[in-house]
Amino acid sequence: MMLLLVAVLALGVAALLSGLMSRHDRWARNIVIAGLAGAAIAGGTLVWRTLAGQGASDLLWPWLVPGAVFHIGMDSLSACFLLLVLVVGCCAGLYGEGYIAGSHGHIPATPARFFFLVLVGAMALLVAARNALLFMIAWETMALAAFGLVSCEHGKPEVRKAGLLYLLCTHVGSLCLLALFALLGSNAGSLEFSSFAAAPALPAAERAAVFLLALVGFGMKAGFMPLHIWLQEAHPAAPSHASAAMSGVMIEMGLYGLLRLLSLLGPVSLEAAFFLVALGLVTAVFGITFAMAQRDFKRLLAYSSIENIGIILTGAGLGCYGLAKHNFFLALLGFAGAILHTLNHGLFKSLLFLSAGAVYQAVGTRDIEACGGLQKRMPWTCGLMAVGAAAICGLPPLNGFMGEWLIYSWLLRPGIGHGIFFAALAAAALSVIGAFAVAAFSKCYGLTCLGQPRSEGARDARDPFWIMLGPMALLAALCVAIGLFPSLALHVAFAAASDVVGQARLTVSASLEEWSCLLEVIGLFGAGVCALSALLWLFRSALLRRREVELGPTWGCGFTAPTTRMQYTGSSYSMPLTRVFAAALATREEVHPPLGYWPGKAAFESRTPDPALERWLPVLTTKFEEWLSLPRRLQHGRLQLYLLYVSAFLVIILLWKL
Amino acid sequence: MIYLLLVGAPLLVGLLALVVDSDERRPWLLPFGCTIHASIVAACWKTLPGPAMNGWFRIDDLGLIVLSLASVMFLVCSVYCLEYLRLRKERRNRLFTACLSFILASVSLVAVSRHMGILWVGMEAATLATAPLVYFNHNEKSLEATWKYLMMGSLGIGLALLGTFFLALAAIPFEGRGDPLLIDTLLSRAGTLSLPWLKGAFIFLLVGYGTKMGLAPLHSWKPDAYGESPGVAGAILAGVITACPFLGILRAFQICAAAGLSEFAQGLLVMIGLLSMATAAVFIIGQRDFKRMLAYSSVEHMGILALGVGLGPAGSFAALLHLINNGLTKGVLFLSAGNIHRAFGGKTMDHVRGALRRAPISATLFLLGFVAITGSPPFAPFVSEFSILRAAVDGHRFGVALGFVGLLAVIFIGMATTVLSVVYGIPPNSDSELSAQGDSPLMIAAPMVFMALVVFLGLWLPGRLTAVLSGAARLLNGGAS
Amino acid sequence: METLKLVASYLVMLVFAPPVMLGIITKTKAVVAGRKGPPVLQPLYDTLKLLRKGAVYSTTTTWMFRLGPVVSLAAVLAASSLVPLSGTPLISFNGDAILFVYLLALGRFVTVTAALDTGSSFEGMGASREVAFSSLAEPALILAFASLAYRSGELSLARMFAPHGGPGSAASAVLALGSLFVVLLAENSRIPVDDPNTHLELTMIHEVMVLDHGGPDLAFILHGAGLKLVLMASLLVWLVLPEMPVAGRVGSLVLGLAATAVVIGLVESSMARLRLIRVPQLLVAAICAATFGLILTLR
Amino acid sequence: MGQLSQLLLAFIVFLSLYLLGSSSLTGCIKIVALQGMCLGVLPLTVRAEGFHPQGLLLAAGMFILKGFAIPWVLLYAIREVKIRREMEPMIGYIPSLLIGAALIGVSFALAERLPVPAGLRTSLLIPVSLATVMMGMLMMISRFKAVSQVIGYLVFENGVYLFGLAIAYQVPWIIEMGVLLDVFVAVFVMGIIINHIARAFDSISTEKLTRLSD
Repeated sequence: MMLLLVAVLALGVAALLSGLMSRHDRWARNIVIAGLAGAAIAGGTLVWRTLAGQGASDLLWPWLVPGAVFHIGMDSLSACFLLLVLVVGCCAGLYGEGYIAGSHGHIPATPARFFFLVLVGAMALLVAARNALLFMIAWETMALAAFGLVSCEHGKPEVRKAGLLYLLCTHVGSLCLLALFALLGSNAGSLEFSSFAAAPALPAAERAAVFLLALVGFGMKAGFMPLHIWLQEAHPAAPSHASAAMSGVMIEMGLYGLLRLLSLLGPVSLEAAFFLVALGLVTAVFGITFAMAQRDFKRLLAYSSIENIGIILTGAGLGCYGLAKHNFFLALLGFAGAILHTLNHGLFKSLLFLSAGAVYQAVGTRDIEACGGLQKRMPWTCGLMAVGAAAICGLPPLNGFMGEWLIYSWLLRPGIGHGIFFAALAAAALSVIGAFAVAAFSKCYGLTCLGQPRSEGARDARDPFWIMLGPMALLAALCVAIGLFPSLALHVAFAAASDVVGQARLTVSASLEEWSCLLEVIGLFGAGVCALSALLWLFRSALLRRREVELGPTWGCGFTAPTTRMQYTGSSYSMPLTRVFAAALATREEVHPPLGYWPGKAAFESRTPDPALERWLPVLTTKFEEWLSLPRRLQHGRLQLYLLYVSAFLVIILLWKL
Repeated sequence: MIYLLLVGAPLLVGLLALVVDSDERRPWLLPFGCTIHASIVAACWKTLPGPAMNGWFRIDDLGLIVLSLASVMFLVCSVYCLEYLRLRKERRNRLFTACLSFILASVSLVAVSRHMGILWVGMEAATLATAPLVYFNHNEKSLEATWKYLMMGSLGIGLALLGTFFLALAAIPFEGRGDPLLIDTLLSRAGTLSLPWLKGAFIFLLVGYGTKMGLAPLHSWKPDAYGESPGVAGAILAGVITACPFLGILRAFQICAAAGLSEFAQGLLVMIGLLSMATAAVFIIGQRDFKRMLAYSSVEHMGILALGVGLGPAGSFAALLHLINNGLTKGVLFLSAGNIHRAFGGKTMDHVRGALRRAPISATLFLLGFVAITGSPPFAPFVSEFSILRAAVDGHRFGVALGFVGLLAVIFIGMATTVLSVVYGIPPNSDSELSAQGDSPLMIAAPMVFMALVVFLGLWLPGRLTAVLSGAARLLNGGAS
Repeated sequence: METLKLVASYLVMLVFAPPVMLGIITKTKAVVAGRKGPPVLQPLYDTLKLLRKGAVYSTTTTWMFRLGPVVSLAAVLAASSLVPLSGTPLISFNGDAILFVYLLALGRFVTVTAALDTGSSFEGMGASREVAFSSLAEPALILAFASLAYRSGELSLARMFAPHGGPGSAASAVLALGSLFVVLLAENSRIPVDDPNTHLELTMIHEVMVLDHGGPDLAFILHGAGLKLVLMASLLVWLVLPEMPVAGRVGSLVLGLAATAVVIGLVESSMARLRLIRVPQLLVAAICAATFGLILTLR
Repeated sequence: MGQLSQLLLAFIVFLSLYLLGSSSLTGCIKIVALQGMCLGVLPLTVRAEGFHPQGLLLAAGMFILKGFAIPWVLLYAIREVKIRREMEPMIGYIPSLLIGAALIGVSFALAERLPVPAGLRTSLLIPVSLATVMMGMLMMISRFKAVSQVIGYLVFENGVYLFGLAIAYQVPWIIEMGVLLDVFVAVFVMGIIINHIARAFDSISTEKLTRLSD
């Protein structure tokens, strides 16, 4: 358990030192790298030991804060998430050094480094916390560090807006969590997680309250629709390595919280489980639909995070269904799917954000319509982005498919989903989500990296240095590795899921064997696809060796003077689908069609605002403002009336109470 | 003897300040006097002195808390004053310096007195001594603020006096035998008090001292006074001078609890507490003047204090802890706000943007203080506010808990909007000739010390302090002193 | 020995079934139109000719463009191993249906990106239509699979697409069949969704995506497309066709495929291409049919 | 001597009513001085056991401070103000008189609710003091001129002091003196502030003092 403390301390000390060393950039960089490395080693050992079954005993120190005990522990669930934190944290941190250097002072180095390390450290502590107060402290530190990262470039108004929005959302969430823990604590008599588990069951009303509070508190962080409003604003605003960490790990912490709570409080009701599944699907469909419609590729990625969170939540909901039915096998499968997808999402989403960041830095814009032709100019970045895009679409030879396949099997495999109607519908929804993901990410990758450059910036873009490429490559390698040899990841996921379900390892292992076999078969399939492609590639090159291979312009279908501006744009690419969902998307379009016989300049501008943020929320806020304007008149500056308030209040109380 | 020192030492320093005739050297009296005072208080912590002057003076746990808070706040603020008064050469600082010392003296008097009459006298003295601080800037606005402060303060203090007399009348039944305003007498004979008069007394004391404390709807003077006085005065007002009337209310509550009226008193306190939070929320939303915003935040936290005491033993403990936390955090906020105010020469969002660029450290402290005061871990106010929430939930007062959390959320939204737009962004007219003024060493050292204390108390509550706090909480809820 | 025979027959099917099936379709259309039409093996000849040709690559393109045809063919080949092409599939496990769907998706992804790699606005247009329509076709496919899986009690193509008896299953099977047939038309860009041998780029979907491909690449793509058609068609066949005593499993499959080809030909010659706006409606109709079939299954 | 105290109390109420009705500032100051003197005499008449030295001392201090010192401060404060009349108060004179009358009724009603403390020769003390307190508040609320507000505060204070008489024999006289001193200092400070207001706005009307608001 000391190992965890070492890891956290390494990060914290590195954070402080890098803050003090702000004058000497190279020192600060080395400190950051050293801190990350130390944390990786210590934490990695701990994770390894825990997953190997030789878990360390809890660390329990008295703490002179009312209700608090410094109590940290490690089980497979924690270890699983700690693994994610460390991998993504270290990759993003390393990349960040290159990114900060490459931003030429746009990104203030000191806060970016400091807050990033604090963020990682807080998350590492969070997953180990076994006391509500400690949990909350870690949680809030994480949230505030993320806020610091989001508002790094606070010179830009949109960044300020995003930072404010994020801060408000996260604080409202934290308040819900405080209420939640107060409720549980009053029932259990202490703020220890163990005592929550031991406490007598709450009355129905309070149970419902706990469920709602947890859903809002954790959901605000995870970004369940419609609590996602901060997400698509904050992720583009933050520096890319930060958004990678936030989107790859931090929002998953919301799910960790839910799972932890489940492991403590036991099964939820059947209705609640159905609700969770429905919420997950709605979130996912919403997220991917809006992802398709975006022009800013970091916004697109943010929306796709919402989608993936939705998928994970669906898995968790299925697990809850199993718990509610007291069918541990079902529960195990659902949670395992959710956790496996969480791991995968952490990997490929951070990979995508990192490559997107590299593109942003090279091209100088996040607008898909202004990119293009980058694959010739920055081949490494674009190649890695292609891997990420394929993975996030859940395409077989890569890791994205595994978690989704588990969830599909839950839903469709007879004897598991019990042929429940909602299961089949959910499967259909999942398939829609998958297909839309292909649409969205063929757009994100294809139109950003392929074709011809649409802007000056894109024309002379270059690949970044190894310090940025290395972490991306590592993440991509992990994606492929899990895709080809999934059984190890599956074991981790099952171990974690067994902690959620509360089943002993033995009962797990029986079902685990079958599933790991199946997944290995799928992994072999992926390998087979790769092998076949290799063969065909050789065959093709063998054929072409003896023939002449010429180069020429792309065939313009008879049009003689094509320009790069005439390429198909992102908006037009996603148009056939966005048209279908026009009512839901409510894309704002500004059209100046060419008029007259000799048309002058024509223009087309489209933007898809977030409905929750820009359509539903304002309704509430304006109402609220109207309310407030009335009592505000009371502070009008007339002393006489102030005195009148005092005496009137006095008289009222006298008449009322005396 | 020690009481004489506690009250007399600052008093003498103040008189000395009136005599000394050099604006450069005079301010140095402040840290001097405060150090003496602090050392005496430290001695009190070592051994709690017994009663003196036929029981009129004695320090119990409640008094000790207020006394120590005042001592610490004054010690740090006096260091700040050195630099501040050096920068404000154009003003004579005779009255300012003297009044600060007088305030310390009268606050100590309030803290150590066991006699409601003496307590009142000290309170009135503190009120009057504060007026020159508010009027320090000598412009029309500060004049208006001072006038309002004086009138409302006097009305409140007068009502408090009426309440005190009511208390004495409630004690008529044990005619002749002992001083009817001596707290110990009242407590020991609480059973025989005549309840109607006692109720009346509590109501008058609550409204009277509540006006001084700034509970809604009695708070109207607060934004003006806090907004127009210099930052250091704001810190003293919000941190120390609110604590005295709160002590007065606590004394009254103590007697009510002993007489078996705790239900009645708690009901009133919870009501007025929630009302204050709601009022603060209304005015904090969309507040463009960050010093007025701090004033309303102070209203909010006075409400939280009242609410906490209204929630029984656990709540009282949390409230007393919050008294300390709020004082220290307000110290950070007002001092850093004062620096920002001076760095920009304005205190509304129209003039002040991007403080992080012009006065980086002060702005950072301001931001941190905001995060702390709104109850985010790992800062001290989080602990106390969470404990109050727990107290509410433990007592199954779910409505109260809901209101508490909801209002906290609304207030956070309001404050965040203002604070962030002050701290972040790009300064309006980027001529940084002022920026030198923004962060001068002593003037950021003081709020830094407060910040350190806030973080420390948030992560580690010393055992002795916990003991004192719980002792005070026991006193409040009918325990023997 | 058994496995050897199995693999051999598989290879035969993989190589010959696609061109033959395409040939039969064109032949049928020609006959209905009263023409003689090209020989049935013409597609095979084309493929072989293409394999012997050189290639012209656009200067815009990158390795993605060259990778596209290869991987898409590989994906379809891999998927084919799950389908009982020669009576029994090479590989079959519980849940391979999902794998099948996603392998097709992989093929689509690489084809689309390869098309985008050329930077030609026409191919971009085709790509966008492809992803749009297939993302409406996929739920129909999954729903149909779902009802079949529940009916057969296992989520593997081999079991799902074996003739079943049982009450209510006939109706649901018919509905599943209908939706699958629509999906087949859409996925393989046949009329009424797309017209494989139109020559107006603005209206094409699949063909326009491969405008720039030539030589072996084009051969791969064409063969892959044909194989995809064969796979889905054979699924349909196994769904409806009882095993024929005389022909054995393989024979009956071959006959069934021929029949399907004829049917497709008839459909193509009997109706015209839909307007692109109308296509989603057709697919949504397919989804509804599949859902209804599912309800019937679960009843 | 009960009769005398009754008379004095009645006179005090009458004076406060008169204050509510009068407009001339200097007049008001003189009236309030008179009220202060009455207060000074009153303790000698109210208590059963009559004189004792500290009582005399208090009375003397009372008489001097409230009767001469405080009025002098106020007059000093407004010496350089031209307009010496409260032109149009927020609540007119007639209405404020009526309200005053109503307040007297209310205070008697309130006093009914409270048990009369033993040892008082007259039961009039408490209702009268309450009434005076309320009328003082009313005056603070209803007047615009800063000075009239201070006068209102003084009336209010007098009411509170009256109340204090009810327990004067129990509260140590030092504290009484402290209270008295505090009140004096308060008025002194107010006087200074009024003086500043008069210089800053060259009028002592508080209507200009409404700039700070939300």
